[in-house]
Formats: sequence, C-alpha cells, structure tokens
Amino acid sequence: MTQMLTLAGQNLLTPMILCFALGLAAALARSDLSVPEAAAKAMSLYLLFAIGFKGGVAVAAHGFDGHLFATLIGGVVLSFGLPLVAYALLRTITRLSALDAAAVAAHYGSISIVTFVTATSVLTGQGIAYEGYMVAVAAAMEAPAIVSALWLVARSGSGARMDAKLWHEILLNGSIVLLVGAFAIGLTTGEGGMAKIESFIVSPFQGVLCLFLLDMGLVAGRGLRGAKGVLSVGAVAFGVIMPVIGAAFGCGVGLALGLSTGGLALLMVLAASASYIAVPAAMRVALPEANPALSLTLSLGVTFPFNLTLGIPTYIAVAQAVTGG
Amino acid sequence: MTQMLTLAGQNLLTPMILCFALGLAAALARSDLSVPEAAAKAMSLYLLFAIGFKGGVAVAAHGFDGHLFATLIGGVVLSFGLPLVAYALLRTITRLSALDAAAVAAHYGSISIVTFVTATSVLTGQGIAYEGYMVAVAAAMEAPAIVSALWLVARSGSGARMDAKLWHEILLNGSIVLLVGAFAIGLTTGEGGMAKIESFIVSPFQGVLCLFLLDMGLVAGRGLRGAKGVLSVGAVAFGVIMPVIGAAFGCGVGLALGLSTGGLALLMVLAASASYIAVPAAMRVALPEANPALSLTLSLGVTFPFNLTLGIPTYIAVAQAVTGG
Amino acid sequence: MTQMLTLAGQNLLTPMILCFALGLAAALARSDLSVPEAAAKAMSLYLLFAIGFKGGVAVAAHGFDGHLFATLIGGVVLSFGLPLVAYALLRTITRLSALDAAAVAAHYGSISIVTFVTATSVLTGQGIAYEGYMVAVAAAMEAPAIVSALWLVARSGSGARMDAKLWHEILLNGSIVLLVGAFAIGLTTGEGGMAKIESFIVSPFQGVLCLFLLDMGLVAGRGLRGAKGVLSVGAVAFGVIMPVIGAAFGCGVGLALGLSTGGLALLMVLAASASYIAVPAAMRVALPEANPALSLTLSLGVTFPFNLTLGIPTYIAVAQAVTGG
Amino acid sequence: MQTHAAKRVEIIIEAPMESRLTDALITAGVTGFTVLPVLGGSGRSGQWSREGQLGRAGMVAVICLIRPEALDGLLQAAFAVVERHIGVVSVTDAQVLRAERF
Amino acid sequence: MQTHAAKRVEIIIEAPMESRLTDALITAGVTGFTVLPVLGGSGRSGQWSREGQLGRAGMVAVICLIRPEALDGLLQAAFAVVERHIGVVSVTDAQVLRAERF
Amino acid sequence: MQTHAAKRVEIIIEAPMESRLTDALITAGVTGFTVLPVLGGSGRSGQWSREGQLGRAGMVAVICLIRPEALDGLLQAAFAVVERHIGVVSVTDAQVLRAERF
Ligand SMILES: Nc1ncnc2c1ncn2[C@@H]1O[C@H](COP(=O)(O)O)[C@@H](O)[C@H]1O
Ligand SMILES: Nc1ncnc2c1ncn2[C@@H]1O[C@H](COP(=O)(O)O)[C@@H](O)[C@H]1O
Ligand SMILES: Nc1ncnc2c1ncn2[C@@H]1O[C@H](COP(=O)(O)O)[C@@H](O)[C@H]1O
Ligand code: NA
Ligand code: NA
Ligand code: NA
Repeated sequence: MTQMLTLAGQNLLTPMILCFALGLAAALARSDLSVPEAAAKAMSLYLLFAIGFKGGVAVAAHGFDGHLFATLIGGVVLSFGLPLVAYALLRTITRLSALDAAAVAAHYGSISIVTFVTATSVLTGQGIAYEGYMVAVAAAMEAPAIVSALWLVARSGSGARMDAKLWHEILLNGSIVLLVGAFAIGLTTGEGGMAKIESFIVSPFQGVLCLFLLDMGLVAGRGLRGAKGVLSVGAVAFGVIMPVIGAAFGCGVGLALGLSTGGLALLMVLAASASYIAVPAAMRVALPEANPALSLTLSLGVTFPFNLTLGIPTYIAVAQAVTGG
Repeated sequence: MTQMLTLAGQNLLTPMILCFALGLAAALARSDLSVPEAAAKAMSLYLLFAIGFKGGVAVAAHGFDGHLFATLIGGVVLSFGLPLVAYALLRTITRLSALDAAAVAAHYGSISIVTFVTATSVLTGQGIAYEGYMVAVAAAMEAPAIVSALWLVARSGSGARMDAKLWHEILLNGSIVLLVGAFAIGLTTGEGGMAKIESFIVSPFQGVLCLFLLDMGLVAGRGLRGAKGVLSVGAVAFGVIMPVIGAAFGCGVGLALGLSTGGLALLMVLAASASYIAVPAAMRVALPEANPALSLTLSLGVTFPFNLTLGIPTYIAVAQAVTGG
Repeated sequence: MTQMLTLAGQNLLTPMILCFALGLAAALARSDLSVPEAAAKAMSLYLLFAIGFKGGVAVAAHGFDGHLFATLIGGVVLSFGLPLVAYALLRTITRLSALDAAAVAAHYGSISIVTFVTATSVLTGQGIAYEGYMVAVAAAMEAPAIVSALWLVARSGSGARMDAKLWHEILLNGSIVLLVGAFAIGLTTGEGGMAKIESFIVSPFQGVLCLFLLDMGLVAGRGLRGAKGVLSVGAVAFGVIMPVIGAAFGCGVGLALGLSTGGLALLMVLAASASYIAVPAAMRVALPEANPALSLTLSLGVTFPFNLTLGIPTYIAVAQAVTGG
Repeated sequence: MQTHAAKRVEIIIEAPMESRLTDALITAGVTGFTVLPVLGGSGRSGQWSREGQLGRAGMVAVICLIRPEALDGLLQAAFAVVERHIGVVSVTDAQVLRAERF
Repeated sequence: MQTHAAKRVEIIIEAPMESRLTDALITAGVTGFTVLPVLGGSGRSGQWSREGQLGRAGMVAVICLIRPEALDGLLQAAFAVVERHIGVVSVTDAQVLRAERF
Repeated sequence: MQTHAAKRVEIIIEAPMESRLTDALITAGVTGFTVLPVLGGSGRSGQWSREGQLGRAGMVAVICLIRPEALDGLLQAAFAVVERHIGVVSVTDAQVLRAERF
C-alpha cells in the first residue's frame, strides 16, 4: 500500500501528469489557453504512429511468441464483455436510461489509446518490459464493445442504426488503421527501420505526450465545466469504480494468458480505460438520442484522470505483485 | 562600439535572424509563402512550454535566491511605468490621438515573449548565464501595462471598457497560463523531469524558433505592406527610440536589483520589447476605437526587428559593461 | 538487373515507402484516416526548409565548383523541353484534348520536391554524395515548364490567361521562396548555423518524411478513388513511361554537365518527377478549362508511387553504372 | 446581370453524419454542395467548441444551391438523415448566376 | 415538406468579442447559434488575413436562426456588443425545418 | 431596430482565384467582404476535400454585403473573374444594421 502510494506520488509528479493537470486547471479557470484542433490531431497521429511502430519493431526483434493471437482474442473477449458489466453497474447505481447506459458502456468496453501510451511510458521509465504486440491488442479492443452496446440497446427495444457503412467506419477508423499499419511497418522494417526514424519517434516522444496531455486536460476541463448537472454522484462513482472492475477483469484474463508483468499491467490499463475518440463518433451515428456530453465527460473528465494518476501505478503494482515481477 | 557591431554582425547572420528576414522579404515581395495559423499557434505553445519549463528547472537547480520576488516587483513596476513614458513620447513626437497613443503605450509597457526567447537563445549561445526565474518576470510584465494605458485613456476622458471579464481574460490569457504553468512544472519535476523531455524541449528548440521567426517575418511583412500611410515618420522613430528608452529603464531597475549579467540583459530586453499577442486582443475589447493596425505594425514591424537585430546584442553588451560580466 | 531489383526491394521495405503505401491503402479502403491540412502544410514547410538549408550548408562547405550555373541552366532547359516531349507522347498514346495534354505536360516538365527529398534520403542512406546545389536546381526547374505548356496551348489556338500577376505567383510561390531562402541561409551561416539547428533539421528528418508520405499516400489514394473513369489506359501508361523518358533526358544532360553519381541520380529524379503543388495552382488560373483531377491523379497517383518504388532505385543504379560511381 | 431564382439550403449537422448526408443529397439528385467548417456553437444539447478536439467531433455546415422545384426532394432526403440527430436545416430564397450549372 | 418562417442573422465580429456576443445572445434568450471561422476579409479598417497569426486575432461569423418575433431582441443584444466594434450584422428571411427546436 | 435593405452575395471560388476576385471586387467599388474557409464539396467536376492537401488547393467562400444598387456592378466584376472557372455565385436579399458602413 505504502509502495503504491509512493508510486502514485512519483507518477503524479511527472511532467506528463502535471501537464494534464495544468490543462484541466486552465480550462476550469476559463483561461483561453487552447491547442488548435489541427495540432491536437497531428500529435495524436504522431503518438499512434510511434507507439504502433515501436510495438512492431519489438515483435520483429523477439519474434511472435505464440501468445499474440491468444492475447488478441483475450482482448476482444474483454471488449465484448465489459460493456455488459458496465451496463449492469450503471443501471444499478445511476438513473441513466437504457440508451444512455448502453452508450456509456460502449465507451468503457473500448479503450483509450492515450492512457495506454502513458502507461507504456511509465513502464519504460521503470524499466519494466512488455510484449510489443500489446499495441495490436489495443487496436483489437477498440470496436467489439460497440457491438455489445448496440445489442443491449436492441434488446431493450430502442432502435439503433447499425448498417454496413457504420461497420466500415468503425473497423477502418483512422486510429485503428494507423496503429495497425504502423505496427505492420515496424514489424516489416525491424531494427533497420527503427534506426532510420528513431530520433523522430523515440527521443521526442515523452515531450509530445506532455503537450498532448495538456490538450487532453483542456478538453476534459471544458467538458467538466459544461457538464454541470449532467453528472450525477452515481455517474461519477461509476467513472471511478468501473476502471477498477475493468482492471480486475483484465488482470484475470492476462494471468490466464500468462502475460509478462508489463503486458499484464497494460492489459489491465486497456480494460480499465474508456474510449473518447472512436466510440463517441460511432455512438453519434448509431445512438443519436444518447447524450454525448455524458459519455465524454465521464470517460475523459473522470476515468481518464483517475487512471492517469491513481490507476496506472496501482495496476502496475498489482501486476508486479501477482506475477512476482 | 566595434565590439557591439561585431556582436550585431554575428547576431545578424544566425539562422534565426535570417529566417525572420526571409519571412519579411517574402511578405513584402507578395510571395504566397505562409505558415498555417494552427502551425504558428502550435509553435508558440511549444516555445512557451519549453522556455517556461527550462526556467523552472533552473530555479529548482539553483534554488530561489531571494531576488525572485524583488525582480518580479521590479518587472511589474516597469510594466506599469513604461506606458506613461511611451505615451508622453508619442504625444510629443507623433500626432496620434490620446486613444491611439494609449493603445500603443500599452503594447510597449508589456513584453514580447519571442524577443525574450530569442535573447535567451543568444545568451546561451554566448555562454552567459541568467536567472531561471526571468520567465516568471516575463509573465508578470504582460498585464500591468494594460492598466496604465486604460488609466491614461480614462484620464483623457474617453471611455474604456474595463470589466471583470476583461480582467479575467488578461490575467488568465493562454500565454501567461502556459508560461507560468510550465515554469511550475519545471520547478516541481526538476532535473528528473528535464531528463524525460530534454530531447523534445532542448535539442530542437532553436530550429523551431527559426521556423517561428519565419512566420513572424511573414506576419510583420504583411502588416507593413498593408500599413502604407498608417505609419508616420514620428511613429517609426518612436518604434526605434522607445525600446532603447525601455532598455535604459530596465537597466536601471536591474542594476538596483543586483541581477546577473544575463538576467540584466533579459530585463532590458523585456522592457525594450512590445507585446503583439495579449495586449492587441485586450485593446480590441477595451479600446475598440483605437487603430489595431497601428500598434501591431509598430510593435511587430518596427520594434521587433530592431530588437532582434540591433537591440539584443546592444543590450547584452551594455549589461556586460555595467556588470563587468 | 538483379542488383536493381534488390535495390528496389530494399527501397520498398523502408518505413518511408511503407508509410506511403499505408496511406494509399487506407484511402482506397475508405478509412477516415486523415492528416489535417495545417499539419500537412507544416510538414512541407519543415521539409523544404531542411532540404534547402542542408544544400546551402553543403555548398558553403565545398565551395561553388563552377558547375552550379551550368547545372541550373541544364535544369531549366530540361524543364522547358520536357513538356514538349510529354505533350507529343500524350497526343500520341491518349485521346486527351490539346488543352488537357498541355496541362498534364506542364506538371511533368516541373518537379516534385517530395520525390527529390526522398531520393536524397535514399542516397544518404547508401552513402552516395551529391552536389548541395541540386536543391537550387530543383527550385529552378519548377516554373519553366509552365511557360512551355502555355505556349503549346497558345499555338493550338485556345486562350490561356498569362498575366503579370500569374508570373509573379509562379516565380514567388511559397515553395520556391522557402527552398531558395533556406538555401541562402544555409550558405550564409554554414557549419555554424548547422550546429545550431542540426537536431531539428537533421535528426527527425526521415521521421517527418514518413508521416508526410503517409499523407501523400492518403491524398493520392483519395484522388485515385475519385478518378474512376478519368484515367484511361493510355494515360496510366503515360504516367509510367514519361518518368523514364524524363530520367533519360536528365541522364543525358547530367552526363554532359559532368555531375557526380549522386547529382546525376538527382537530376534524373527531378526530370522524372511531376509537380503537384505549384503547377496545379498555376493551371487553375491559366487554363481553367483543363481538368485538374486528371493531372493530379496522374502525377500523384501514378508517377509519384512509380518513382518512389521503382524509379528512384533504378535511376540511382543507372547513375552508378554510367558514372562508374 | 441575368440571375435565376434558386434556393439556398444550409444544413448544420454533426461531423460523423456528414458523409451520410452528402450521400443522401447525391442520391436525391443534388448536383452540387459545399461543406464549411464550424468552430463551435450552442443549442439545446449545450455549448461546444472544436478546439483541441480529436476524432470526427463537432459539426459542419453543408450549403446547397438548387432550383426551387428540387427543394422538396432535397429536404426530404436531408430530413431522413438529420431526423434523429441534432442540427438545423434552413432555406433561403436566392438568385444565382449561370443557372445552367444547377 | 413543412417549413416555418425564421430569420437568419449573421454577425461577423472580432474574435476577442466572440464570447461577449454569445453571452449576450444567450442572455437575450437565443436558443442556439453556430460559429464559423473566417479566413480574412476587407473593410474600412483595411484588409487582413488569418494566416500565421497568433492570439485571438481575426474575426468569426456567428449564425443564428430564430423565430421572426425574436429578431428585435436579438438585434438589440447584438448591437449593444458590436456597437463600438468593427464588424457587420445582416438578417435574411429563411424557412426552417423542425420549428419546435427554436 | 432600424435595418436597411442590402444584398448578400456569396461567391464560392477556387482558392488560386481568390485574390483575383477580391482585387476585382475592390476595383468595382465594393467596400468590404469576408472570406470563409471551405472544407470540401461536390459539383460537376467531382467531389473534393481539403484534408491533407498542399498548396492553394480547394475553394473559399467570399461573402459580400452591399447596397442593392451596387449589386449589378459587383456581379459584373465577379462574373468576369469566375466566368471560365468552376464555382457558384448566389445573391440573397438581406437587411443590415449600420448601413452607413456600406
Ligand atoms: N437556432 C440556431 N441557430 C444556429 N445554429 C443552431 C441553432 N440551434 C442549434 N444550432 C447548431 O446546432 C448545434 C446543435 O443544436 P442542438 O440540437 O439544439 O443542440 C448547435 O451546437 C449549433 O451549432
Ligand atoms: N460589406 C461587407 N461585407 C462582408 N463583410 C464585411 C463587409 N464590411 C466589413 N466586413 C467584414 O468586417 C471586417 C471589418 O470591417 P470594417 O469595420 O469595415 O473594417 C472586414 O475585414 C470584413 O471581414
Ligand atoms: N449547387 C451548388 N451548391 C453549393 N455549392 C456548389 C454547387 N455547385 C458547385 N458547388 C461548389 O463549387 C465547386 C465546384 O463546382 P463545379 O464547378 O460544379 O464542379 C463544388 O465542389 C462545390 O464546392
Ligand atoms: Na476499457
Ligand atoms: Na516592454
Ligand atoms: Na519533371
């Protein structure tokens, strides 16, 4: 416990977390500090490309260790299953309608790539190795949750719009394509490719992440400011409890898969984190009557900071404890 | 004198100054070379973050040396006082209305962070140390000048709009928040934080500054092109004389404060430079009848290049002479 | 031949080419992956600045070797002459109107700076030196082709709009000004300037090029998708044959000029590549009735990938063979 | 100069619905439209701004100039798409040059 | 389709005044508006362009669809903000779908 | 509030022609205009999008509020520029505040 708190303390005082806090504070204080949309998108392209490429190079170096496919399936199962848990929890502790609960559940079954990226950064900082293919697992966990959520809605009788076009948009959304594509490029070009672009994708990585988290803080803060009255106490509680539950499920699956300490921690992080890019867009199309501010504020304003500060160090500590790593 | 000219020569032939000159020339020649607004804003976020963070880390390393608060106050006094000097000078050597003179005066009491950043870059290049907290002083000098200018206007009978909302906007404007926030983050995370993001905020710094100055040159050139007839000979003279007067005041205050050679040079630079971000926006709200093209063209088209080329090396030479450093 | 294929294979499996392929595939698969316009422009500014600056520094280091002006003139002659060849070829193997053929010919007489940049990158990777002033040659080859194309149109009786304003726009277009300006800055500041900004313009260069080529792939793919029916078999054949013819002319001129192996390869690349920035804008003004989708799809969707994958390694191999380098 | 009566339809719609709307317009026989970016706005579902956002967040404005007789078809097509979504559809009387283009 | 008479108000105003204008609109009971970016323009105070600018430079266009009877209140609120500032306010007659939303 | 009759002219034109159009407008005595960015669109020459583009690609929208009596001069000036080019020109009746500014 003490160790966890120390870790949390260390984690809290990194430039990354403090940048997020700065953004959050600036937005809550109504400063006009802002990151241009194009710059935010450019940074996210950079981060996705870098993390995907590094994962591919790592797999190229260590070879496929057979667990790749098992872990992919484990991730997909988590993404399918967690929305059901989230939905049940929401219907129990909040008064959200079936529709809103399903929409929120979709976000929590899916993943937040920035939380993942931050966790890899913390792991690297602590010298804990992880399976390079975890980025592929991250990509695989983006979409299945949407299916579960739409099934929940269909079951409750409301109409969800799920057509071939939406499938196409979800499966080929920009983040997934870039992440998987960069992974494949890293896998193909290996160390040789890495040598060429290392000083672009490795050295400045943490710095870019800082500015990106500043923007995440600004967006989260603006969301929280506008969300007065949107978030009930129950909803906020959900935003803190659900990641812990997700992490527990992730831990179970990861242990069953025999992941390394770092890999286990990352699967917990993926399960614990909630989407705020791909799923929101899909929900606007499929469930237009669901309140978008609700999901986004919960995932970006409550769960994201929770994971960033307390979550990640806790998941890593737990992963170390259970794997003895 | 010879030494000063040599320094000026050296300073003129750096990639930074030449990039500014290129931008200026391109805009005056009506080339369509342009930097997207989002890219310019992203670069300014980067520069503010980097310079603030570095300042914080420097203070963390050397400790607060007691002069911090005195220097902050010195800077604030300069920012309050210089508009009065500028206003008197403008009313003497130009035919500007009280309103326009006050608006211009506000710009000159405040500071230009890019001039400051360029000066730190020159100092670093010459191996001259400076107090890390000077970035905090820069932040503190942004706003007070606005108050003095509005007081000048109120005195002359015209109505200025100064409400709580404007106060809020000025004090929490994005540049100040990011500069001070990054300073605080650097202070908190110290050398450890620096180690994490050094290859992002230190190594590429000068290169980013080059591209940013290219954009400044383009904006200044476009302004000058559009300002035919806006700038009288008196106004241009003011744009060159006022920075020298400001630097002289800065020198006096800095000597009284016992700043190091580098710190003294930077305070002179701050006093000599004129705002072109925060103050213009505030003036549009508070003094909408003042001519915005006038202030911006003077500050960005005349004083900025003057400081960049002749000013900075002169102020450094003077600071070395008077501190014997 | 085997060697060429091996080279082609090596070239195909670099992160750069694979990034282009990823973009192309993503766009063809209708993924919503996209690079913001501002980010694409910022990257192109970076690449132009870096390549120009490096060229200037190289010339500063090795001195003008007398060939500079001869090579400039050689490049200009190529740019004037190639549109005539391209036009004759188009009128023979396609059914394009005189107007459309002239517009396409203008693109092929001019150059693609990204193809050039990629080629320098491959050369550097293979340790083959080239004349630093080749970037100046690249700049000089942008515009003359436009004149030839307009002459072709005037001869065929259609009216082209060529006024002083358009001349001005072509000669002072942003890419040319930045490329030449950065070259001049590199030339002036030499190794000293390079030392200041090396970690900005050298280290991350290849990585930025990767992301930029990803965007090129996306744009090319979108163009190809929208161009169903626009491109005839003859046009596609032209897009593959013309660069080879251009390279052959480039090779002849380069040999006559006595260029080094790397310089010869680059002149071939310039002659083989087709413009997709400056010329399209000029054609919209001068030949508004020409179909813009046609030229752009051919140059960016057919010739650019051809050069990137097969062309560059072939041209380098040929340059090595004929210079014995 | 000779101008021709037309209708200017302006549809402000969520960005993720943009391609569905434009596909529907094309299916409905609309020959042209223009998409403008939107910075932010406010409505019954609250205030929002594009700044710093990721993904296909926010809204866009689709402008469509059509012959008056084509209005009803267009509105029906547009309505089918926006029906369940937030956003606004407005129509103004306009005059256009070069009617042969519509 | 069934449409309803409305007014389309378009206010082009300096970016630093945007939040003051939208606050005033909300206070005046306006239920919705949309903000469009502006690239540049020209007027009595000269020509300007957004390119490469920093800070809250430039202008924005605020579009507001309202019931005709609400027009005067809106114009008064807008006028109080823009009065001393550069910028233009124009009103067009429009028809909207889904009037229940306004 | 007191408003004045005006015309709102909206010209959607290729970006490389923008300065030619605005120069022509100024020569024709137009006192002000505003340029809006365009994200993409569709017309007889196909569909296009600004995303990832380089150079002066794409289109812009130029908006011009003028006195009704100045309309014909403006349209003639605009037509001379857009005549051979793709793009659309539309005119709407409008009311403006502060007519002394036009
Ligand atoms: N009356 C209106 N005038 C202009 N834009 C509006 C109006 N109402 C809504 N909007 C736009 O449509 C978006 C969604 O509106 P709503 O469905 O009311 O939340 C808002 O954020 C605005 O961008
Ligand atoms: N007649 C007009 N039509 C359209 N926009 C205008 C007009 N007059 C002014 N503007 C816009 O308002 C800004 C300020 O105008 P002004 O106050 O005349 O300098 C200009 O830069 C344009 O963006
Ligand atoms: N009817 C229309 N309504 C709105 N915008 C149009 C219309 N027709 C054309 N445009 C715009 O003008 C561009 C060129 O049109 P076109 O000349 O028909 O290819 C299109 O890409 C659209 O942005
Ligand atoms: Na999750
Ligand atoms: Na000052
Ligand atoms: Na060529």
